[in-house]
Amino acid sequence: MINLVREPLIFEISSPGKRAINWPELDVPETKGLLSEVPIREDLEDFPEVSETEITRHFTRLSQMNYCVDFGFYPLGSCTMKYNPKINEKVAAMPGFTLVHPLAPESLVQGNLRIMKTLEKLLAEITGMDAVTLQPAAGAHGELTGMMLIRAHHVAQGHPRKYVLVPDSAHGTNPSSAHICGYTVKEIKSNEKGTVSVEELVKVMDEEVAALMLTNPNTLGIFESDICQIADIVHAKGGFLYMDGANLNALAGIARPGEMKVDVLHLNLHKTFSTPHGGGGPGSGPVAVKKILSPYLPVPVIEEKEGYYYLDYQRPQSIGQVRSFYGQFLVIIKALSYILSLGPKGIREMAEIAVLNSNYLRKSLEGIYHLKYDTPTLHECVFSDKFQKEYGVSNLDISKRLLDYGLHPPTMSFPLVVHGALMIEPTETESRRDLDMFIEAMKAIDREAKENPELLTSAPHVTYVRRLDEVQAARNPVLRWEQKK
Amino acid sequence: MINLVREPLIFEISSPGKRAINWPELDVPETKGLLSEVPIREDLEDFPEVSETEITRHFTRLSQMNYCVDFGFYPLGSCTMKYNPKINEKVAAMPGFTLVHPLAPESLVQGNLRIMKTLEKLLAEITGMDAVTLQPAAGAHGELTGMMLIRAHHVAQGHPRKYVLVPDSAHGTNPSSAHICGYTVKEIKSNEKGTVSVEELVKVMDEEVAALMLTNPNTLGIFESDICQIADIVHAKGGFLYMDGANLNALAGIARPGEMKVDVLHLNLHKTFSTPHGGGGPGSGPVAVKKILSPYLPVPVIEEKEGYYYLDYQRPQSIGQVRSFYGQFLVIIKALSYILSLGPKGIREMAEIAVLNSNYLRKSLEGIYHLKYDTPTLHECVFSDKFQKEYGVSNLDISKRLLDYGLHPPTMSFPLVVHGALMIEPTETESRRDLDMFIEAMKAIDREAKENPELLTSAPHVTYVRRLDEVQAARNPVLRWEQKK
Amino acid sequence: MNYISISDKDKKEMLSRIGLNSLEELFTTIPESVRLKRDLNLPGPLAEAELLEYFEARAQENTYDQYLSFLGGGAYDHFIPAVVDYLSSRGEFLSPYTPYQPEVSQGTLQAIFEFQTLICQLTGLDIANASLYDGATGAAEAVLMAYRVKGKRRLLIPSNLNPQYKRVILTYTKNLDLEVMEIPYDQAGQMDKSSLEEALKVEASVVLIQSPNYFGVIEDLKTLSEVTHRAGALLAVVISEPLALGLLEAPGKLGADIVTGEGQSFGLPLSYGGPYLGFMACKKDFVRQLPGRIVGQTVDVEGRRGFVLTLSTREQHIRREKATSNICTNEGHCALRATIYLETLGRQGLKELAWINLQKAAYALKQLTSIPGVSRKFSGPTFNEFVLEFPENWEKISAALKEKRILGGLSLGQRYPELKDCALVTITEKHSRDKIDRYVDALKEVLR
Amino acid sequence: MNYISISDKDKKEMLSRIGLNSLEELFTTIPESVRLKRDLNLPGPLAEAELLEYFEARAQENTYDQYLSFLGGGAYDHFIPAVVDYLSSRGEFLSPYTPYQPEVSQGTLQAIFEFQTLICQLTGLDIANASLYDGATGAAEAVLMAYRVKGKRRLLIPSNLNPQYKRVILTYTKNLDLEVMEIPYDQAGQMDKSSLEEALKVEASVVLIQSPNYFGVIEDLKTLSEVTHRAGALLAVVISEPLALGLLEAPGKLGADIVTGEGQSFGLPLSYGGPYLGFMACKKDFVRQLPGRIVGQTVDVEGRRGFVLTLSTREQHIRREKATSNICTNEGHCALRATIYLETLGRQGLKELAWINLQKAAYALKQLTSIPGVSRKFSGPTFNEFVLEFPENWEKISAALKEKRILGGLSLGQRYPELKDCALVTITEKHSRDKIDRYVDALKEVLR
Ligand SMILES: Cc1ncc(COP(=O)(O)O)c(C=O)c1O
Ligand SMILES: Cc1ncc(COP(=O)(O)O)c(C=O)c1O
Repeated sequence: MINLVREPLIFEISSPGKRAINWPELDVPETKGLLSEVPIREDLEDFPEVSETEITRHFTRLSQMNYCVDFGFYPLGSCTMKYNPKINEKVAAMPGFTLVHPLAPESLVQGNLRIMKTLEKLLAEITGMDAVTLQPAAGAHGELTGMMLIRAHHVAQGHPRKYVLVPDSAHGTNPSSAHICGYTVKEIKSNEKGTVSVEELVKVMDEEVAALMLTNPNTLGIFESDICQIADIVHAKGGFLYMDGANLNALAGIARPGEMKVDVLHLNLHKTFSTPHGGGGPGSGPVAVKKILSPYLPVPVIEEKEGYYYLDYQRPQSIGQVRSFYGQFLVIIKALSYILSLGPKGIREMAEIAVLNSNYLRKSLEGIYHLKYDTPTLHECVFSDKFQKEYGVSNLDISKRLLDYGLHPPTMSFPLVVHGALMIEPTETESRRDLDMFIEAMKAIDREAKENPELLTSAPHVTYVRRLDEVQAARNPVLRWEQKK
Repeated sequence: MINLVREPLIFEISSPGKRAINWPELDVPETKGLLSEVPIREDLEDFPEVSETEITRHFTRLSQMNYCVDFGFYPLGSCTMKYNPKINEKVAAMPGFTLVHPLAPESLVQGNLRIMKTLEKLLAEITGMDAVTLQPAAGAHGELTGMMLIRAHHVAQGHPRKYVLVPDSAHGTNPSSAHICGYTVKEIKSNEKGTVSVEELVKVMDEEVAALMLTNPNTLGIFESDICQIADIVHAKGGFLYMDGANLNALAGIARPGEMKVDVLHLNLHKTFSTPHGGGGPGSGPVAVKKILSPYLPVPVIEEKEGYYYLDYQRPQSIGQVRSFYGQFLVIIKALSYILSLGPKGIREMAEIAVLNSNYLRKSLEGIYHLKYDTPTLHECVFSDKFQKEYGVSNLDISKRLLDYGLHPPTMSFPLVVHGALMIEPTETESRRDLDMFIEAMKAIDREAKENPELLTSAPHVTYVRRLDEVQAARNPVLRWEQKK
Repeated sequence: MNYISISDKDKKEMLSRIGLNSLEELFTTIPESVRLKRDLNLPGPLAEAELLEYFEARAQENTYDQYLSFLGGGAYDHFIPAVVDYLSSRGEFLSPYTPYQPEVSQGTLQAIFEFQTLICQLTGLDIANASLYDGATGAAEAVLMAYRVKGKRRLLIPSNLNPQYKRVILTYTKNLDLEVMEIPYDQAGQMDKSSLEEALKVEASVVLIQSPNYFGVIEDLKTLSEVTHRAGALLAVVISEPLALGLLEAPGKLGADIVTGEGQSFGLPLSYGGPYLGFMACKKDFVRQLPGRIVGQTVDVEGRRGFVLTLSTREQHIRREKATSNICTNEGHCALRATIYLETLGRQGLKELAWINLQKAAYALKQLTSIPGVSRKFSGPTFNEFVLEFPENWEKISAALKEKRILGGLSLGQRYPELKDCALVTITEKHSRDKIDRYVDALKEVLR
Repeated sequence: MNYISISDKDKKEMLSRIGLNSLEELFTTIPESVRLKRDLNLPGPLAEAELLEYFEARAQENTYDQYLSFLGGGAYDHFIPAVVDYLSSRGEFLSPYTPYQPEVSQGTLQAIFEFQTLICQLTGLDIANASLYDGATGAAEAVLMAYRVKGKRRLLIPSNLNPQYKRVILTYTKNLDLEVMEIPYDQAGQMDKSSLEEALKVEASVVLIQSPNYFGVIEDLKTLSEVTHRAGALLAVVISEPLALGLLEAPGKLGADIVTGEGQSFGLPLSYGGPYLGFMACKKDFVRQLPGRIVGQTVDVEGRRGFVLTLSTREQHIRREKATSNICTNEGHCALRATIYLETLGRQGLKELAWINLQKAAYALKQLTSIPGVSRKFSGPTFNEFVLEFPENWEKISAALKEKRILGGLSLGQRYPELKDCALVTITEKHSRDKIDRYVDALKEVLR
């Protein structure tokens, strides 16, 4: 329906005197003269005034302008855009969870604490690690927390060290998190297989290096087969191996980071464990550690004694708190629900089918789109626009054209090691029919690139808006609505 | 999004072995040999097999193909397509209501009984009638129930009578309901003002006429100003005045059928009282009666004694039961919630604004579209395509063209007294902006009719499907999917 | 909440465009004498927070949820997958009208087309309508339809028919000069065949059978169909627990001409009796007599598949008093819920669920009848409900069980005086073994 | 529920297309040595019905709902209109990723653009970002941002800052060679001005103020702003109860350069602490230093308005370690909820709600302090929470109230030993007069 109608901003619909909410009459005597010494707002001028009817229509229409997993295939690489089961939303919305104040006495929130402790334990088992904190609010926040744990250990050893190694294929949050933790980032180049070069690592690893941040499988979808050796090299110099666990969907039930000698990793519940991404969050980025780092975990730590759960703030070596309270509680519920619904066999199947789907796509598009690395891949694969570039068509054009086919494009912004990347992650929830539709669309677009490149460079054609001018947006920023005077 | 993708039938997505639900393991010992003497289904062949992912996508996509009140203006005449408040959905979904078995002992369902009794009382007050039954499942069902009450009374008097009078402008359910109640329908012609002709009524009214079924305001939106006189004429011959209350939105808080000497009427909760129509139901069609007809009300009747509510089946004169149990309980909750949220002033305002909006539309389109009757109207008005017919354009074409403007068309199928009708009912929940958008579209379409009639006769152009072949559908009925052999 | 989108300023400007000075003047066609001169005597307005409180208080007054319930008899407490509520509550499904404009209603129309297909698959018949009000009105519509087809004033219904359905049939037929005759049940709890044969010696339009019937007993449809058809009547089957169709042979395959029933089991909460979902299917030949809306497949001007309401010359908005039924608004959204439910369960899930119900009921039956004095009343095969006979009047036992917060079953004594010591006990997948055992233990205590 | 859409047949065919024989072979790049040779030791699988039971059991273990609670201090129990849950739970809002493809993400983008506008309107500043994790990380990001602007290693924070926020600031700054100094509060419960002036004699990047502060007291922002700006530092204001902005002058108008805070009050349930919503606004000049995503307006090739993520050269996916923050996934859906909530309340509703909170808290304060021995601790003006002083250690009183199923307020003694006889009491619109009176009565009994 939506293509037909241009939806204004709510402020443009607003008119004085309309309202969407009524409050009960004040049931206490009014006190006069309150706030008389305080500067008071004259008015909430230009704040919207609309009816509930208008609110509902506005957001119903806005919603219909969004592509989403509930609508279709969403192969955004590295984002693990799997289906979000509805039962998880239902349990997370139970008033017994949503109405609880975070500072309620522990004795009144045993259910919540048990949920969190249970998820910690299950994540520890899935990752093969010793302890878990659920506090971080998203993946990058988990990275920062993880790096802080590493730093805290080094500090405890007398010296925080200076550098953190990050492969050139890493997600941008890795260097950024290391930086915010006070480290200088040293990039290490990928080798011709698309993985970390052990030789190079040996060269740069020394006692000023606090850690190596490794993504595994890496952002090319390739498993870092030398990981144990890599860990040994890092450990030999007293460094830590940090693993970006955003790609755990490829490994869960198959292999455990703990057994790969990883010291600390974060998980993205909003990826691997199917909590909805919400158009940009909330996420949840638990951090799992080996024993050596557990004294530094953020407070409070959830403890259990004879079936009674409590929050332990008495952790003298703790890095402190990285956010208010205990974590993204409702997201935690959804992730736990997901894991329980799958069980051990289901978790393994999730990884198997994710990898199967990805390899099926890869096989089907090989030769048509360029694959820089022919190393086998797991849950995702990264093509490039090299073949299509000959016709003046970029990964951006291919992506925009996919929109005309009613499909969501792959990731383009990274990994930086592949120029013109098309990073495709189908996930296990996709059907063969959806995979085939995507394959057919990609093939058709390749043909179009040859026959009618203009069709691609001017795409999309049938979306609510056509290609948007991002340069103008940045050059001449309009970041809020303002009343025309 | 939806325009881009053709959504198959679920059966076409199905493939063997997929599933969207798991059941817990059987927790009792299995009994062998059950049903051994009974013919057992070999298989649920061709029943769908899909995952929850596929279910969600299928219905998300299907939903987006629907125009709806949550999306926009829906001026379908006689249908009172007002906004459906979300709080009503929330209260109706409370487990304390949804999980209750209808045959639960009365003592355990006092809340439910109180809700029903309360709504009965409020509807009696709004209509000015003496008693109400909530049992009927929709408007037509209410009509049938009402006619049965009338018949029961006549039977009790010794003679059921033979005829029921129905004006030619009435909704089709009126004659049909009278017929199913065993009556022969006599149509009475509208006069030049669009109302029932008192003279004609006098002519046909006699002691074989059981009742007159009158819609007020009638389906032209015109108030039957002679209603008291009409009632007197009918009553004088021992007949009853039945009022189709589907248009109560024009009267609530303004005037009461009870005071118009109406003997029995039905209400459409799914119209006047804002319960969502659900794409075709459930509705709810309570019937309100004067004392004379209350002995015949369907059983059970909800009674109250000293704050205790109970179901009374001991009503020897009752017509019996017209459906299972007590009515559309969840719909009843929503209607009660709506009435309570409005209060007396709000109910009146609802009628006032509904009539204001309708008159604003009428005034704005007068002269551009033909108005057969210039009698003042209340909550709706009926234009026709007479002017546009000159250019070969019908009400159907105008309606289909409105779809291209992202708007829902008016009612066309009745009243039969206006050829090429465009029956417009805006309701009170619409904003001036929405009314103006509709007015502008109607004006633009009138211009298009003159300048480019083909644009209309071939409309719609931008919907998910274009004009559908209804003749083929009826001539060559395909009423279910079947596996291609 | 506040739903009015017209501000005071709008009001003034709009009135002035119309040429009026006040809202009052909009109503001048209503005679003074009938105009209300006072405010309605209604409570409210309640703010949204107050509404919530009001309904929470009412829900609290319902104490049913504190009882372990074994009630069924036409309304069944089945598990509803979250996806059913989630998807069906989308505004695009809740807030449109009947799909009169097919080009912008393909969602509703395609869903109903799928619903019709599912009903055909379950019933084993050719065509199905888009829904009726409920099982009881479905039964009434079925016998009226058979009458339209056959023209005989005699309609045979079973005495083991759900009493609600029977009452509604009587209400509907009373004014139409029809004769409704009841066929008794036998020791198996099934329709008594010799009585039926006897009754059919006089021509009738239809024999209505409920299966599983009100006693939970599965009828011998094949034999009844032969008897019925031999006498030239139609066989109409009504079903109040259609979950049984996950296991039982489709009635259409056993000879039914019309199958109707209550779809509440398919994803509709109990909701104290409504809204529920009537469904109806029949043989192709009777399509012109089928009541209610029907969705059909067609093509648009570009040849693309689409769906429309069709065969509407059966309906009142075209045919007025000559319509097959007066039904207009039906139970569209309930049919949508049933569609999502059935497609979610799918081929495996529905079969499994039916099997689980069967097994649990068998377990409960065994455990309960192992209590001295408690026995199975009827010998016929059952699905998920059954009639038990107790050593004394059920009302007394029922009251004692209620003291223990158990609702042990439905009384039959009022409608069937011969069954005053009996109760109808219903088991679904929601009854864990533990719950069944609690019932057994409580009953033992009560009977001690 | 079951989410896998690949059947066994699909599996086989797909493997064969890939040229493999088994799923195992897909994982050959993983060295044998690290492959898991056993099943994970996890519970489950649980069927959907079992999951529901599991979480219902956990919810039952929470007994918080049996208590009348006056807890606040950074998390507030406000009424959430039904429309907020209804609309925000639509799949189109829940299930997309960050809007990297603007042409098919206009819904999310436009909603965030509206969110940014609302935050600017509330804070009185020029620009706002698309959200941060929560109020505490917002406070940390604010002081780091000020440091990027000003370059002075000294950061001044108030001792009446929410303790959670303080802890997070310390965690974030610890590794960055920054000096965080605490400014004490005065008798009014406000930041002590002379201490601030004294502290500002050494150059600092920022003075952070919480208002209303952790004691519920509204700070004198105007004066603090003058003091701060005179010393060349930036004024950053953090707010944990932004509902107060419905009544209080916008901090931006009183001199704040940066305003950040916790948006939980705006339509997010308490949810035991998360997900919540950090927001941040600042003056236009600092836009390049603002952390987090920003949505901007632009046009498409046909000149139609549209929205995109913009100014991303501040962000890690472009700038990697040189980004203004490492934040990537933020709290988009929470921001959407806040947007729906604020637009539903609108100009009147928000003002009224703030006024109701103010009035109810004033009533509670008056009633509670009318009890002998109970007094108001600080003289500064408050909004909807305040600190009370009791005749003995609060922990004792608190425990006695808990016996009566009342959670009377938050202890302050641990963080502020001088306030061990004090508690922070919070009132919202959800506290009916009756509930407040119940607290008063209970307290009277306890103190008797
Ligand atoms: C590989 C990788 N690491 C880290 C992140 C950061 O996670 P988040 O966006 O939850 O902060 C992402 C996601 O964007 C990612 O793909
Ligand atoms: C005037 C009038 N009467 C009766 C009805 C029948 O109501 P329902 O569709 O609820 O059966 C309608 C609605 O279609 C109507 O508009």
